[in-house]
Amino acid sequence: MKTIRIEYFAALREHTGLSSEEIATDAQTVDQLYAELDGRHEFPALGQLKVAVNDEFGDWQSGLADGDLVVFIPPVAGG
Amino acid sequence: MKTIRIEYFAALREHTGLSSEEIATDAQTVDQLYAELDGRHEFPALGQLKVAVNDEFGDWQSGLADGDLVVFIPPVAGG
Amino acid sequence: MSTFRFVRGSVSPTDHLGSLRDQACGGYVSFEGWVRNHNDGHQVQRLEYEAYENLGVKEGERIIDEALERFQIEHAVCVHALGDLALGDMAVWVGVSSHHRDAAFGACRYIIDEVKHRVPIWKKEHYTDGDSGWVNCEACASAATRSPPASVSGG
Amino acid sequence: MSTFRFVRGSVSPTDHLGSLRDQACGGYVSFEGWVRNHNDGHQVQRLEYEAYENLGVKEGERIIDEALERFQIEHAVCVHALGDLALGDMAVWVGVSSHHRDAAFGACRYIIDEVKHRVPIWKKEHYTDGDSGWVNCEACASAATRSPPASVSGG
Repeated sequence: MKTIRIEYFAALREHTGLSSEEIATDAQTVDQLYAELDGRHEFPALGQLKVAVNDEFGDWQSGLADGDLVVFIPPVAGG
Repeated sequence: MKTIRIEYFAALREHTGLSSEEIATDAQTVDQLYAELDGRHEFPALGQLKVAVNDEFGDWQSGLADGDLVVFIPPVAGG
Repeated sequence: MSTFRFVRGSVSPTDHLGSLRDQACGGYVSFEGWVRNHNDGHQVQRLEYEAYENLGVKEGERIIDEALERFQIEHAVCVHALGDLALGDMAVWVGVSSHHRDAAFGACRYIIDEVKHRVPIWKKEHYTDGDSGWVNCEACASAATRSPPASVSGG
Repeated sequence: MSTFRFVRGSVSPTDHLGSLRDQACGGYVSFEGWVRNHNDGHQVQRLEYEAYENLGVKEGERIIDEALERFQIEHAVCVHALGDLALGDMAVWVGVSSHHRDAAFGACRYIIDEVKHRVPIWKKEHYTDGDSGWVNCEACASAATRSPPASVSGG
Protein backbone atom coordinates (compact mmCIF):
# COMPACT_ATOMS: atom_id res chain seq x y z
CA MET A 1 0.00 0.00 0.00
CA LYS A 2 1.12 3.53 -0.80
CA THR A 3 -0.31 6.90 0.03
CA ILE A 4 -1.19 9.10 -2.95
CA ARG A 5 -2.36 12.70 -2.77
CA ILE A 6 -4.86 13.85 -5.40
CA GLU A 7 -5.76 17.47 -6.10
CA TYR A 8 -8.98 18.40 -7.92
CA PHE A 9 -9.62 21.51 -10.00
CA ALA A 10 -12.58 23.12 -11.71
CA ALA A 11 -15.32 20.66 -12.71
CA LEU A 12 -13.65 17.77 -10.85
CA ARG A 13 -13.30 19.84 -7.67
CA GLU A 14 -16.96 20.81 -7.84
CA HIS A 15 -18.08 17.27 -8.65
CA THR A 16 -16.14 15.60 -5.83
CA GLY A 17 -16.60 18.46 -3.41
CA LEU A 18 -12.88 18.10 -2.64
CA SER A 19 -9.86 20.29 -3.36
CA SER A 20 -7.65 17.36 -2.46
CA GLU A 21 -7.64 13.99 -0.79
CA GLU A 22 -5.11 11.36 0.26
CA ILE A 23 -5.79 7.70 -0.31
CA ALA A 24 -4.03 4.48 0.53
CA THR A 25 -4.03 2.37 -2.63
CA ASP A 26 -2.52 -0.65 -4.36
CA ALA A 27 -2.82 1.02 -7.80
CA GLN A 28 0.40 0.54 -9.78
CA THR A 29 -0.29 3.12 -12.50
CA VAL A 30 -2.14 6.39 -12.92
CA ASP A 31 -4.67 4.53 -15.05
CA GLN A 32 -5.46 2.11 -12.23
CA LEU A 33 -5.66 4.96 -9.73
CA TYR A 34 -8.18 6.75 -11.96
CA ALA A 35 -10.33 3.62 -12.21
CA GLU A 36 -10.32 3.21 -8.45
CA LEU A 37 -11.27 6.85 -7.83
CA ASP A 38 -13.89 6.76 -10.58
CA GLY A 39 -15.53 3.86 -8.76
CA ARG A 40 -15.82 6.02 -5.68
CA HIS A 41 -16.62 9.46 -7.20
CA GLU A 42 -18.31 8.56 -10.51
CA PHE A 43 -16.42 11.26 -12.40
CA PRO A 44 -18.34 13.14 -15.08
CA ALA A 45 -17.33 12.79 -18.74
CA LEU A 46 -15.02 15.73 -19.33
CA GLY A 47 -13.45 14.83 -22.65
CA GLN A 48 -9.76 14.09 -23.01
CA LEU A 49 -8.24 14.22 -19.54
CA LYS A 50 -4.51 14.73 -19.11
CA VAL A 51 -2.66 13.79 -15.97
CA ALA A 52 0.15 15.33 -13.94
CA VAL A 53 2.35 13.53 -11.44
CA ASN A 54 4.33 15.67 -8.99
CA ASP A 55 3.58 18.88 -10.91
CA GLU A 56 4.74 17.60 -14.30
CA PHE A 57 2.65 16.21 -17.15
CA GLY A 58 2.72 12.42 -17.08
CA ASP A 59 1.00 9.61 -18.94
CA TRP A 60 -1.64 7.14 -17.94
CA GLN A 61 0.86 4.27 -17.70
CA SER A 62 3.16 6.14 -15.32
CA GLY A 63 4.00 4.12 -12.23
CA LEU A 64 3.09 5.50 -8.81
CA ALA A 65 5.33 5.84 -5.77
CA ASP A 66 4.43 6.45 -2.15
CA GLY A 67 3.82 10.15 -1.56
CA ASP A 68 3.12 11.05 -5.20
CA LEU A 69 0.84 13.96 -6.04
CA VAL A 70 -1.57 13.22 -8.90
CA VAL A 71 -3.80 15.70 -10.74
CA PHE A 72 -6.33 14.85 -13.44
CA ILE A 73 -6.53 17.73 -15.90
CA PRO A 74 -9.78 18.36 -17.82
CA PRO A 75 -9.58 20.20 -21.16
CA VAL A 76 -8.23 23.69 -20.45
CA ALA A 77 -9.83 27.01 -21.33
CA GLY A 78 -7.38 29.79 -20.54
CA GLY A 79 -7.39 33.29 -22.00
CA MET B 1 0.32 82.94 -64.95
CA LYS B 2 -1.08 81.21 -61.91
CA THR B 3 -0.10 81.33 -58.28
CA ILE B 4 0.91 78.01 -56.70
CA ARG B 5 1.67 77.44 -53.05
CA ILE B 6 4.37 74.86 -52.23
CA GLU B 7 4.98 73.40 -48.79
CA TYR B 8 8.26 71.74 -47.89
CA PHE B 9 8.87 69.05 -45.28
CA ALA B 10 11.83 67.30 -43.75
CA ALA B 11 14.93 67.22 -45.98
CA LEU B 12 13.32 69.54 -48.56
CA ARG B 13 12.37 72.07 -45.89
CA GLU B 14 15.89 72.05 -44.52
CA HIS B 15 17.46 72.24 -47.96
CA THR B 16 15.36 75.16 -49.19
CA GLY B 17 15.22 76.86 -45.81
CA LEU B 18 11.49 77.30 -46.47
CA SER B 19 8.38 75.77 -44.89
CA SER B 20 6.36 77.11 -47.81
CA GLU B 21 6.50 79.55 -50.67
CA GLU B 22 4.15 80.94 -53.31
CA ILE B 23 5.26 81.36 -56.87
CA ALA B 24 3.75 82.79 -60.03
CA THR B 25 4.37 80.23 -62.76
CA ASP B 26 3.42 79.15 -66.27
CA ALA B 27 3.99 75.48 -65.41
CA GLN B 28 1.12 73.35 -66.76
CA THR B 29 1.88 70.18 -64.80
CA VAL B 30 3.40 69.14 -61.49
CA ASP B 31 6.36 67.80 -63.44
CA GLN B 32 7.02 71.20 -65.04
CA LEU B 33 6.62 72.93 -61.69
CA TYR B 34 9.18 70.60 -60.13
CA ALA B 35 11.69 71.33 -62.93
CA GLU B 36 11.23 75.06 -62.48
CA LEU B 37 11.71 74.85 -58.70
CA ASP B 38 14.65 72.50 -59.08
CA GLY B 39 16.35 75.12 -61.24
CA ARG B 40 15.99 77.58 -58.42
CA HIS B 41 16.64 75.37 -55.36
CA GLU B 42 18.82 72.59 -56.77
CA PHE B 43 16.92 69.92 -54.84
CA PRO B 44 18.97 67.07 -53.40
CA ALA B 45 18.49 63.52 -54.71
CA LEU B 46 16.00 62.02 -52.31
CA GLY B 47 14.97 58.85 -54.11
CA GLN B 48 11.45 58.33 -55.44
CA LEU B 49 9.49 61.48 -54.67
CA LYS B 50 5.71 61.41 -54.58
CA VAL B 51 3.56 64.46 -54.99
CA ALA B 52 0.37 65.77 -53.42
CA VAL B 53 -1.95 68.39 -54.87
CA ASN B 54 -4.43 70.03 -52.49
CA ASP B 55 -3.78 67.47 -49.75
CA GLU B 56 -4.34 64.41 -51.93
CA PHE B 57 -1.77 62.21 -53.66
CA GLY B 58 -1.45 63.18 -57.31
CA ASP B 59 0.75 62.23 -60.21
CA TRP B 60 3.49 64.07 -62.00
CA GLN B 61 1.30 64.76 -65.05
CA SER B 62 -1.48 66.36 -62.99
CA GLY B 63 -2.50 69.76 -64.34
CA LEU B 64 -2.18 72.80 -62.10
CA ALA B 65 -4.81 75.44 -61.37
CA ASP B 66 -4.44 78.86 -59.84
CA GLY B 67 -4.28 78.59 -56.03
CA ASP B 68 -3.25 74.92 -55.91
CA LEU B 69 -1.20 73.64 -53.00
CA VAL B 70 1.63 71.30 -54.06
CA VAL B 71 3.82 69.16 -51.81
CA PHE B 72 6.75 67.02 -52.92
CA ILE B 73 6.97 63.95 -50.69
CA PRO B 74 10.34 62.29 -50.09
CA PRO B 75 10.40 58.60 -49.11
CA VAL B 76 8.63 58.30 -45.76
CA ALA B 77 9.97 56.82 -42.55
CA GLY B 78 7.18 56.64 -40.00
CA GLY B 79 7.05 54.38 -36.98
CA MET C 1 10.86 37.30 -11.71
CA SER C 2 9.02 34.60 -13.59
CA THR C 3 8.10 35.22 -17.22
CA PHE C 4 4.67 33.66 -16.57
CA ARG C 5 2.60 34.83 -13.63
CA PHE C 6 -0.85 34.39 -12.15
CA VAL C 7 -2.57 37.32 -10.47
CA ARG C 8 -5.87 37.60 -8.57
CA GLY C 9 -8.43 39.61 -10.52
CA SER C 10 -8.00 41.67 -13.68
CA VAL C 11 -4.46 41.92 -15.09
CA SER C 12 -2.73 45.32 -15.02
CA PRO C 13 -0.04 45.24 -17.71
CA THR C 14 1.70 48.30 -16.28
CA ASP C 15 2.68 46.21 -13.24
CA HIS C 16 4.65 43.91 -15.51
CA LEU C 17 6.20 46.13 -18.19
CA GLY C 18 9.52 46.52 -16.38
CA SER C 19 11.03 43.37 -17.80
CA LEU C 20 10.09 44.35 -21.38
CA ARG C 21 11.45 47.90 -21.54
CA ASP C 22 14.76 47.92 -23.36
CA GLN C 23 16.32 50.78 -25.29
CA ALA C 24 17.69 48.31 -27.81
CA CYS C 25 14.13 47.30 -28.74
CA GLY C 26 12.15 49.16 -31.37
CA GLY C 27 9.02 47.05 -31.38
CA TYR C 28 6.52 45.91 -28.78
CA VAL C 29 3.45 43.77 -29.47
CA SER C 30 0.85 42.88 -26.88
CA PHE C 31 -2.27 40.77 -26.72
CA GLU C 32 -5.00 41.33 -24.15
CA GLY C 33 -7.86 38.93 -23.61
CA TRP C 34 -10.94 40.77 -22.30
CA VAL C 35 -13.99 39.23 -20.68
CA ARG C 36 -16.69 39.63 -23.28
CA ASN C 37 -20.42 39.63 -22.83
CA HIS C 38 -21.17 36.68 -25.10
CA ASN C 39 -19.85 33.21 -25.89
CA ASP C 40 -21.39 30.52 -28.05
CA GLY C 41 -24.74 32.28 -28.13
CA HIS C 42 -24.92 32.77 -24.36
CA GLN C 43 -25.03 36.17 -22.64
CA VAL C 44 -22.15 36.14 -20.18
CA GLN C 45 -22.42 38.08 -16.92
CA ARG C 46 -19.11 37.27 -15.24
CA LEU C 47 -16.30 34.71 -15.27
CA GLU C 48 -14.29 32.67 -12.83
CA TYR C 49 -10.79 31.40 -13.61
CA GLU C 50 -9.10 28.60 -11.71
CA ALA C 51 -5.63 27.18 -12.37
CA TYR C 52 -3.38 24.36 -11.31
CA GLU C 53 -0.83 26.99 -10.44
CA ASN C 54 2.36 24.99 -9.84
CA LEU C 55 2.16 23.21 -13.17
CA GLY C 56 0.67 26.27 -14.88
CA VAL C 57 3.66 28.48 -14.09
CA LYS C 58 6.08 25.77 -15.26
CA GLU C 59 4.21 25.21 -18.52
CA GLY C 60 3.80 28.96 -19.07
CA GLU C 61 7.54 29.51 -18.62
CA ARG C 62 8.26 26.69 -21.05
CA ILE C 63 6.07 28.41 -23.65
CA ILE C 64 7.91 31.73 -23.15
CA ASP C 65 11.26 29.94 -23.44
CA GLU C 66 10.12 28.32 -26.70
CA ALA C 67 9.11 31.73 -28.07
CA LEU C 68 12.49 33.23 -27.12
CA GLU C 69 14.17 30.39 -28.96
CA ARG C 70 11.99 30.37 -32.09
CA PHE C 71 11.68 34.10 -32.69
CA GLN C 72 14.25 36.91 -32.72
CA ILE C 73 12.76 38.61 -29.68
CA GLU C 74 14.41 40.05 -26.60
CA HIS C 75 11.77 39.79 -23.86
CA ALA C 76 8.36 38.21 -23.32
CA VAL C 77 5.97 38.03 -20.39
CA CYS C 78 2.52 36.52 -19.91
CA VAL C 79 0.18 37.20 -16.98
CA HIS C 80 -3.12 35.37 -16.44
CA ALA C 81 -5.93 36.39 -14.10
CA LEU C 82 -7.48 34.03 -11.52
CA GLY C 83 -10.68 34.30 -9.54
CA ASP C 84 -13.75 36.41 -10.29
CA LEU C 85 -13.72 38.70 -13.33
CA ALA C 86 -16.32 41.16 -14.56
CA LEU C 87 -17.15 42.07 -18.17
CA GLY C 88 -14.32 44.08 -19.72
CA ASP C 89 -11.72 42.83 -17.21
CA MET C 90 -8.40 41.64 -18.56
CA ALA C 91 -8.14 37.86 -18.30
CA VAL C 92 -4.74 37.47 -19.92
CA TRP C 93 -1.97 39.68 -21.22
CA VAL C 94 1.06 38.84 -23.37
CA GLY C 95 3.80 41.41 -24.00
CA VAL C 96 6.77 40.93 -26.32
CA SER C 97 9.60 43.33 -27.17
CA SER C 98 12.14 42.92 -29.93
CA HIS C 99 14.46 44.78 -32.26
CA HIS C 100 12.09 44.32 -35.20
CA ARG C 101 8.35 43.99 -35.33
CA ASP C 102 8.10 40.78 -37.40
CA ALA C 103 9.47 38.69 -34.59
CA ALA C 104 7.35 40.40 -31.94
CA PHE C 105 4.10 39.71 -33.83
CA GLY C 106 5.03 36.07 -34.42
CA ALA C 107 6.08 35.43 -30.84
CA CYS C 108 3.06 37.14 -29.28
CA ARG C 109 0.74 35.05 -31.39
CA TYR C 110 2.63 31.88 -30.58
CA ILE C 111 2.51 32.53 -26.84
CA ILE C 112 -1.22 33.24 -26.58
CA ASP C 113 -2.10 30.26 -28.78
CA GLU C 114 0.04 27.87 -26.73
CA VAL C 115 -1.09 29.27 -23.38
CA LYS C 116 -4.72 28.71 -24.34
CA HIS C 117 -4.02 25.10 -25.30
CA ARG C 118 -1.46 23.95 -22.78
CA VAL C 119 -1.61 25.84 -19.48
CA PRO C 120 -3.97 24.20 -16.95
CA ILE C 121 -6.46 27.02 -16.51
CA TRP C 122 -10.23 26.59 -16.42
CA LYS C 123 -12.94 29.13 -17.05
CA LYS C 124 -16.42 29.05 -15.56
CA GLU C 125 -18.94 31.26 -17.30
CA HIS C 126 -21.91 32.68 -15.42
CA TYR C 127 -24.75 33.58 -17.76
CA THR C 128 -27.40 36.25 -17.46
CA ASP C 129 -30.09 33.53 -17.31
CA GLY C 130 -28.60 32.28 -14.03
CA ASP C 131 -26.97 29.21 -15.56
CA SER C 132 -23.25 28.59 -15.39
CA GLY C 133 -20.74 26.13 -16.73
CA TRP C 134 -17.08 25.22 -17.11
CA VAL C 135 -16.01 25.94 -20.68
CA ASN C 136 -14.87 22.83 -22.60
CA CYS C 137 -16.58 20.66 -20.01
CA GLU C 138 -18.66 18.35 -22.10
CA ALA C 139 -21.06 16.90 -19.58
CA CYS C 140 -20.68 18.74 -16.32
CA ALA C 141 -24.42 18.99 -15.95
CA SER C 142 -25.00 15.26 -16.30
CA ALA C 143 -22.48 13.98 -13.81
CA ALA C 144 -24.03 10.55 -13.50
CA THR C 145 -22.11 8.80 -16.26
CA ARG C 146 -19.76 6.00 -15.24
CA SER C 147 -17.89 5.71 -18.55
CA PRO C 148 -14.28 6.81 -18.21
CA PRO C 149 -12.87 9.51 -20.53
CA ALA C 150 -11.66 8.30 -23.92
CA SER C 151 -8.03 8.88 -23.08
CA VAL C 152 -8.31 6.60 -20.08
CA SER C 153 -10.11 3.73 -21.71
CA GLY C 154 -7.68 4.01 -24.61
CA GLY C 155 -4.60 4.11 -22.39
CA MET D 1 -12.74 61.45 -33.11
CA SER D 2 -10.40 60.47 -35.92
CA THR D 3 -9.09 56.92 -36.02
CA PHE D 4 -5.64 58.27 -36.94
CA ARG D 5 -4.08 61.02 -34.87
CA PHE D 6 -0.84 62.92 -34.49
CA VAL D 7 0.35 64.01 -31.06
CA ARG D 8 3.32 66.11 -29.94
CA GLY D 9 5.90 64.02 -28.11
CA SER D 10 5.68 60.42 -26.89
CA VAL D 11 2.34 58.63 -27.44
CA SER D 12 0.28 57.68 -24.37
CA PRO D 13 -2.02 54.83 -25.41
CA THR D 14 -4.23 55.29 -22.37
CA ASP D 15 -5.37 58.64 -23.80
CA HIS D 16 -6.80 56.81 -26.81
CA LEU D 17 -8.18 53.53 -25.49
CA GLY D 18 -11.71 54.83 -25.13
CA SER D 19 -12.72 54.06 -28.69
CA LEU D 20 -11.43 50.48 -28.44
CA ARG D 21 -13.12 49.30 -25.25
CA ASP D 22 -16.13 47.20 -26.10
CA GLN D 23 -17.72 44.48 -23.99
CA ALA D 24 -18.48 42.52 -27.13
CA CYS D 25 -14.76 42.23 -27.85
CA GLY D 26 -12.65 39.44 -26.41
CA GLY D 27 -9.34 40.26 -28.05
CA TYR D 28 -7.12 43.31 -28.19
CA VAL D 29 -3.78 43.49 -30.01
CA SER D 30 -1.46 46.46 -29.93
CA PHE D 31 1.80 47.47 -31.52
CA GLU D 32 4.09 50.09 -30.03
CA GLY D 33 7.11 51.48 -31.85
CA TRP D 34 9.76 52.61 -29.36
CA VAL D 35 12.73 54.88 -30.08
CA ARG D 36 15.71 52.55 -29.93
CA ASN D 37 19.33 53.38 -29.35
CA HIS D 38 20.66 52.01 -32.61
CA ASN D 39 19.86 51.95 -36.31
CA ASP D 40 21.92 50.69 -39.21
CA GLY D 41 25.05 50.53 -37.08
CA HIS D 42 24.68 54.07 -35.71
CA GLN D 43 24.21 54.90 -32.03
CA VAL D 44 21.03 56.98 -31.86
CA GLN D 45 20.69 59.67 -29.19
CA ARG D 46 17.28 61.13 -30.04
CA LEU D 47 14.77 61.44 -32.89
CA GLU D 48 12.68 64.09 -34.56
CA TYR D 49 9.46 63.30 -36.42
CA GLU D 50 7.84 65.63 -38.91
CA ALA D 51 4.65 64.99 -40.88
CA TYR D 52 2.57 66.46 -43.65
CA GLU D 53 -0.33 66.39 -41.23
CA ASN D 54 -3.34 67.13 -43.44
CA LEU D 55 -2.53 64.38 -45.91
CA GLY D 56 -1.16 62.15 -43.15
CA VAL D 57 -4.43 62.05 -41.23
CA LYS D 58 -6.39 61.33 -44.44
CA GLU D 59 -4.06 58.51 -45.47
CA GLY D 60 -3.97 57.11 -41.94
CA GLU D 61 -7.78 57.03 -41.79
CA ARG D 62 -7.88 55.30 -45.18
CA ILE D 63 -5.56 52.59 -43.82
CA ILE D 64 -7.76 52.08 -40.75
CA ASP D 65 -10.85 51.89 -43.00
CA GLU D 66 -9.13 49.27 -45.15
CA ALA D 67 -8.31 47.21 -42.04
CA LEU D 68 -11.91 47.43 -40.84
CA GLU D 69 -13.04 46.17 -44.22
CA ARG D 70 -10.49 43.37 -44.69
CA PHE D 71 -10.50 41.93 -41.17
CA GLN D 72 -13.30 40.94 -38.80
CA ILE D 73 -12.41 43.60 -36.27
CA GLU D 74 -14.57 46.06 -34.37
CA HIS D 75 -12.32 49.03 -33.64
CA ALA D 76 -8.86 50.27 -34.60
CA VAL D 77 -6.86 53.38 -33.79
CA CYS D 78 -3.37 54.58 -34.68
CA VAL D 79 -1.51 57.47 -33.05
CA HIS D 80 1.86 58.79 -34.25
CA ALA D 81 4.23 61.10 -32.36
CA LEU D 82 5.65 64.30 -33.83
CA GLY D 83 8.53 66.50 -32.70
CA ASP D 84 11.43 65.57 -30.43
CA LEU D 85 11.55 62.08 -28.94
CA ALA D 86 14.04 60.55 -26.50
CA LEU D 87 15.23 56.93 -26.34
CA GLY D 88 12.44 54.66 -25.15
CA ASP D 89 9.69 57.11 -26.10
CA MET D 90 6.70 55.75 -27.99
CA ALA D 91 6.80 56.89 -31.63
CA VAL D 92 3.69 55.08 -32.81
CA TRP D 93 0.90 52.99 -31.34
CA VAL D 94 -1.71 50.83 -33.05
CA GLY D 95 -4.58 49.31 -31.07
CA VAL D 96 -7.18 46.88 -32.46
CA SER D 97 -10.09 45.18 -30.71
CA SER D 98 -12.21 42.36 -32.09
CA HIS D 99 -14.38 39.42 -31.15
CA HIS D 100 -11.60 36.95 -31.97
CA ARG D 101 -7.85 37.29 -31.83
CA ASP D 102 -7.03 36.11 -35.37
CA ALA D 103 -8.51 39.18 -36.90
CA ALA D 104 -6.95 41.53 -34.36
CA PHE D 105 -3.44 40.22 -35.03
CA GLY D 106 -3.90 40.45 -38.80
CA ALA D 107 -5.34 43.94 -38.73
CA CYS D 108 -2.75 45.33 -36.32
CA ARG D 109 0.04 44.04 -38.53
CA TYR D 110 -1.62 45.42 -41.64
CA ILE D 111 -2.05 48.87 -40.13
CA ILE D 112 1.51 49.35 -38.90
CA ASP D 113 2.97 48.04 -42.17
CA GLU D 114 0.84 50.36 -44.27
CA VAL D 115 1.38 53.38 -42.00
CA LYS D 116 5.13 52.97 -42.29
CA HIS D 117 4.94 52.84 -46.07
CA ARG D 118 2.21 55.29 -46.93
CA VAL D 119 1.74 58.03 -44.34
CA PRO D 120 3.90 61.12 -45.03
CA ILE D 121 6.01 61.10 -41.87
CA TRP D 122 9.76 61.66 -41.77
CA LYS D 123 12.27 60.75 -39.12
CA LYS D 124 15.52 62.55 -38.40
CA GLU D 125 18.00 60.59 -36.33
CA HIS D 126 20.52 62.36 -34.14
CA TYR D 127 23.56 60.20 -33.44
CA THR D 128 25.86 60.11 -30.44
CA ASP D 129 28.76 61.20 -32.67
CA GLY D 130 27.01 64.52 -33.32
CA ASP D 131 25.91 63.62 -36.86
CA SER D 132 22.27 63.54 -37.90
CA GLY D 133 20.20 62.59 -40.92
CA TRP D 134 16.75 62.07 -42.36
CA VAL D 135 16.09 58.35 -42.64
CA ASN D 136 15.54 57.13 -46.22
CA CYS D 137 17.11 60.33 -47.50
CA GLU D 138 19.68 59.08 -49.94
CA ALA D 139 21.87 62.07 -50.47
CA CYS D 140 20.88 64.77 -48.01
CA ALA D 141 24.52 65.45 -47.19
CA SER D 142 25.50 66.04 -50.83
CA ALA D 143 22.84 68.49 -51.85
CA ALA D 144 24.66 69.73 -54.94
CA THR D 145 23.23 67.26 -57.47
CA ARG D 146 21.01 68.68 -60.18
CA SER D 147 19.65 65.40 -61.47
CA PRO D 148 15.94 65.05 -60.77
CA PRO D 149 14.62 62.01 -58.87
CA ALA D 150 13.96 58.94 -60.97
CA SER D 151 10.21 59.27 -60.66
CA VAL D 152 10.34 62.74 -62.14
CA SER D 153 12.63 62.03 -65.06
CA GLY D 154 10.59 58.92 -65.81
CA GLY D 155 7.30 60.80 -65.61
